[in-house]
Amino acid sequence: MSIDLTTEFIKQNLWVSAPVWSLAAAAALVLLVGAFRPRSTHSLLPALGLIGVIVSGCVTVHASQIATAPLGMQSIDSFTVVFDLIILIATAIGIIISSPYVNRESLARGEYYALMMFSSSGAMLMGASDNFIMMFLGLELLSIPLYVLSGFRRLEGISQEAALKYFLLGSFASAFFVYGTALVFAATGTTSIAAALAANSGAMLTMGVGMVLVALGFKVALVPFHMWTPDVYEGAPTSVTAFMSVVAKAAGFGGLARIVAPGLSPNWHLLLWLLAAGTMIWGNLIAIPQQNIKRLLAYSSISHAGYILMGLLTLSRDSVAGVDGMSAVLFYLLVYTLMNFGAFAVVIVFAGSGDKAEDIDDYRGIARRSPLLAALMSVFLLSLAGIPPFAGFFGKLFLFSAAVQAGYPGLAVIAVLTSVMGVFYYLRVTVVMFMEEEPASGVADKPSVSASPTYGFVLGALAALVIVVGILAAPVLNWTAGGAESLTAGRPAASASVRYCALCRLQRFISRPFAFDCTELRNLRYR
Amino acid sequence: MSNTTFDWIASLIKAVIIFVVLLQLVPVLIWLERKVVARMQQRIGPNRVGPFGLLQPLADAVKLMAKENIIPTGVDKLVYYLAPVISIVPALAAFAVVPFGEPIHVAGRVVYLQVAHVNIGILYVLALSSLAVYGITLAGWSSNNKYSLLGGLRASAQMISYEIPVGLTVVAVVLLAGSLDLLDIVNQQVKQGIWNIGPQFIGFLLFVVASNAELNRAPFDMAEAESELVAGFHTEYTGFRFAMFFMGEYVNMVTTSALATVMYLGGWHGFGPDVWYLNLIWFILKIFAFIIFYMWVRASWPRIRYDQLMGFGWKVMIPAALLNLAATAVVIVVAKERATLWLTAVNIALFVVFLAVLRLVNSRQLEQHRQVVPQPDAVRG
Amino acid sequence: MDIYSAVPFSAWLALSGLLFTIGAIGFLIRRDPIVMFMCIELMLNAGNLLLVASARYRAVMDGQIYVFFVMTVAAAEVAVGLAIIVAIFRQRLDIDVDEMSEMRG
Amino acid sequence: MTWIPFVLIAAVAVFFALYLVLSKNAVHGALSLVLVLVSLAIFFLLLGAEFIFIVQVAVYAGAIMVLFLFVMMLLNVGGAEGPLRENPSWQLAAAIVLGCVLLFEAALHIARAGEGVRHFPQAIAADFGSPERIGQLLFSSYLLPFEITSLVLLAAMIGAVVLALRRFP
Repeated sequence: MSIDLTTEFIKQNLWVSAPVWSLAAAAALVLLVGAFRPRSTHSLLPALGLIGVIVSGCVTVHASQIATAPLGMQSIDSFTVVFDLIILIATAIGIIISSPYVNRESLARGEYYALMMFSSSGAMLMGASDNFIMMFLGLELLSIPLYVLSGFRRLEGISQEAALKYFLLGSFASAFFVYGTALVFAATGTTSIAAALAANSGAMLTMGVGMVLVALGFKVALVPFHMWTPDVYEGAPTSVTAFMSVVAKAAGFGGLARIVAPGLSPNWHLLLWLLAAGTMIWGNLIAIPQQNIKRLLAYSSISHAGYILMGLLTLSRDSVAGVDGMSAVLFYLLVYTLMNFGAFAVVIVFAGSGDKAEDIDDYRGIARRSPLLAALMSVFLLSLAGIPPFAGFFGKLFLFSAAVQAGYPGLAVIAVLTSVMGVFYYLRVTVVMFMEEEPASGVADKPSVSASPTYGFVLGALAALVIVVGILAAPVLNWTAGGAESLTAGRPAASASVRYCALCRLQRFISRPFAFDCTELRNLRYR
Repeated sequence: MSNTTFDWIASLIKAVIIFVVLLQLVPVLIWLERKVVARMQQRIGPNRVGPFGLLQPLADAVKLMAKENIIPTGVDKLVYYLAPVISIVPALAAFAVVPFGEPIHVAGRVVYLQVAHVNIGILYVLALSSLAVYGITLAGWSSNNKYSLLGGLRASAQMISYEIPVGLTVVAVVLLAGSLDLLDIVNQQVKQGIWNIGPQFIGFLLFVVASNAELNRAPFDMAEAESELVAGFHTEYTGFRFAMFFMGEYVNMVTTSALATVMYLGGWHGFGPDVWYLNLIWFILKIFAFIIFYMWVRASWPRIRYDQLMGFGWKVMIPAALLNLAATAVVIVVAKERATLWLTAVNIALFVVFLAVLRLVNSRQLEQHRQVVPQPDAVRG
Repeated sequence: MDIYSAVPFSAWLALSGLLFTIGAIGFLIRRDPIVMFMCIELMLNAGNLLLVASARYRAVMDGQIYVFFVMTVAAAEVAVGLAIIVAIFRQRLDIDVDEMSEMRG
Repeated sequence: MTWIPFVLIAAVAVFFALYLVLSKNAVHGALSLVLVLVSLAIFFLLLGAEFIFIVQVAVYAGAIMVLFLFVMMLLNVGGAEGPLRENPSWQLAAAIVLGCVLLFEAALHIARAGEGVRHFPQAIAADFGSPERIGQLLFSSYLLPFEITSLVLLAAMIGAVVLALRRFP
């Protein structure tokens, strides 16, 4: 065997990995500028990072048109592009939200943004990997910077505690991933995901896949494996928590999608079903008594993982339902990015310097002092709860209808019921903000909370997007459907050539007994 | 007698010879070091026991054996006993793959002049040398003594840091030879007409400095700095166990010198006819030249400070070794057959530039020093 | 080497499974973060053993490549993990997971 | 007879793995882990992975475990009075349950071993597992992961430095 280093091979390699290396190169640039330029220029670092993210987005789209040859490690199909763009959007929002926070808490800047971008490139890698080795490296490239970022407020015990817990449990999960993939390799003799799962050879493969699912379940915080989530979310710097809750989750689901896409054997459906149901129920149930807003959002993010897993479950069924489900999953990931970042940004603004005020009690009557912020927070929370006309509602609607479509009505019922549970605790915060009186002593020493111009802009934009994406869901859904299609491209299906039509499906869905009243949706144009 | 049996017996004989010779070299080297250092410091050195003090190491050995073995309270017994042994074994084992001559033919069979001919010999040496740190670290920890612990800590940090430049310089040599086999590395030097010290001069310098630090010898002997740590990791060791650390250090020195000879000085090749016993003599001569060089360094340099050591390792050695590796790779790819020539030229040019810069910096620092420090009145008159 | 041709693959599987299990149990019952971390290393090594053994029994080298990557990543993890532990130690001169109860768990 | 080396080395590995888990002394645990790693390294050599064997000794035993020892000595946590203590019972229960499940599954595999795997090694080329072959694979099929590794290491390096800094510049 000789080394095949032809120009074509190198070129393909370059373009296939372009999304990852472009973002990593931008991260390295940010790091170097942060290290070698004087402090006065450091306020430009987030701008530099943003430019890097935008360039990386352009490179990704461009690369997807050039790279053709599958190298068996990583693919750059339309799923990768859609997924990468969602991650890049999340990274951009993360950088913007972090920049005032990082200044306020005086964290090291160059390193902060660089690690964040490295983590994102790992996330992009996970969603693009065709090989277990690649996915393992993506998982680690995602996780290692996150371990560090959660301990970034190094002088505070709570942050370090979060870093240690996240690190130990994350590495534990990685060990499961390694052993699981080792079992898969032992059973099939290949590390390629598609080839290994196609082999379908009994107990060893089953156990291997199971352990891989455990590891990824850890990353996305599915219920038996969610123990780390609240502590880490509470302890990590809030901007990191926001980033982690979105990007790590999206990455885990990207990886899961790559594993589920070739079609898992039916044995897995029940297990995934149970995981999804358990996650939805438990996450929403435990969120109710939470007193700390970050812990509340942590449990809410667990429950959202359950909803997304429900969409993913449809992918394992057949390819038509899979396209439905997967496009709903991608849509939901995008929407979740917008609303979750929004909620966390408000938390950052309210908490004040040193992250003091993070209990729900601290939010009491805050609408009096800063009505606009309270209103924005309500928008994000109501969207998370899934109340129309916000985007969260449509995201959930698509997920639920995809689940019903794929033959999981029971799961959809559970999802609807747990969403109602969710409405309760999200509304509680809103009620506390608007209805309750501020504690008497607080009025004197608490000045009105006002957001910096950056936050004003970001929050306004996110709130607007949460509304706009909801109303104009059709083009977005079309876009995500394009991504979902490439994922199921290789699988046989009853009618794979029929492009998915959301409206038809919605109408069918509405005719079902437990339908929502969503007649206004009929007027929307889908494609 | 089958081939395998023959090989096993041959290996066994070679192993025993190497073992005995290496251990017998230790007293010789101790004597040599005391003598050489003494001469450099205008002293005479040992001269009481035997002619030229030659029997001094023997007397030392008898003294050490006869001494009481003290086991301080609170030591971790098992680790405390094991540490001296651990410090010798990797060095002895690493010597197993060092070739000291062309393969010779005995009774129609090929006999390699090394205990084991493995085709990844150089990696094997690297792997074992990375284990050498355990002896010192564990000795420091198990002694239940603050200073010993500090010595062990320093040793482990130092050895991990300096292993990187050693590895990187070795990789550059491997690139030139295109093989991990130590025999091939020697033969390639003969084939290219110039020993690797030419095309890898910078690498050679880096290797010598880094291996000196790996050996924990002055000026890098922070782990046992008498002035700060009262002898560091072996403070609590007495008698024979104490002697074993010395054996470890000297065997390590021989192994490192042999490795440097193989990698950079053309191994056993020298002037004159190419017969195995002459080759052996050349090989031993080169090793001793290296060892005396190490002694010379020890006599000439004061011990450097610990932060200087780590700073030097990470900020100078590693970047320089990386650059050397990258440059070597680029030249080999670009210049192909002429790589050796180009590398030699580039190395020597770089070295000259380096010396010039050093001189410039030095003179500038002197200048600044003169300006800052006011001349004493007495001198001004 | 041929002396292993009498050892069936299941023996390697059993050994690596046993080591993995010991590591996992150790992770769960020990409270010292460094020891927990070492248990994770043990689990990774169990995976490596399985990979190398199945690479040999199938005569496919991909398993060995995977081991190479696992080791690299393990080194990276160790650097970060030990840095976290050292950073915590500087804050509070005790690193026992049970005593980390600042947060309502 | 041919079982003897396997059984011996495996026994060493399992014994020291148990020692790591049960020992009260963290440094002894680390040393026993080194022994486990070395015995696995011997297995790697016997399984035709000579490059992996070298990396296992040089990187795992020689660098990673030294780092562990270094940190333990730095923090001085490995003393005779180790930090093992009574565990919350639910964790113990969970551990034992998990262990039983894993052991059960291992037993399942042994019973049904060989699905798709040949029971005994297949013939291999002479250079199987040699550095040359590994290098060729790394620079052809596995070029992408190899490059990504550099990113992982870079990120880890930055992270470790950030965490270890006494104060931000």
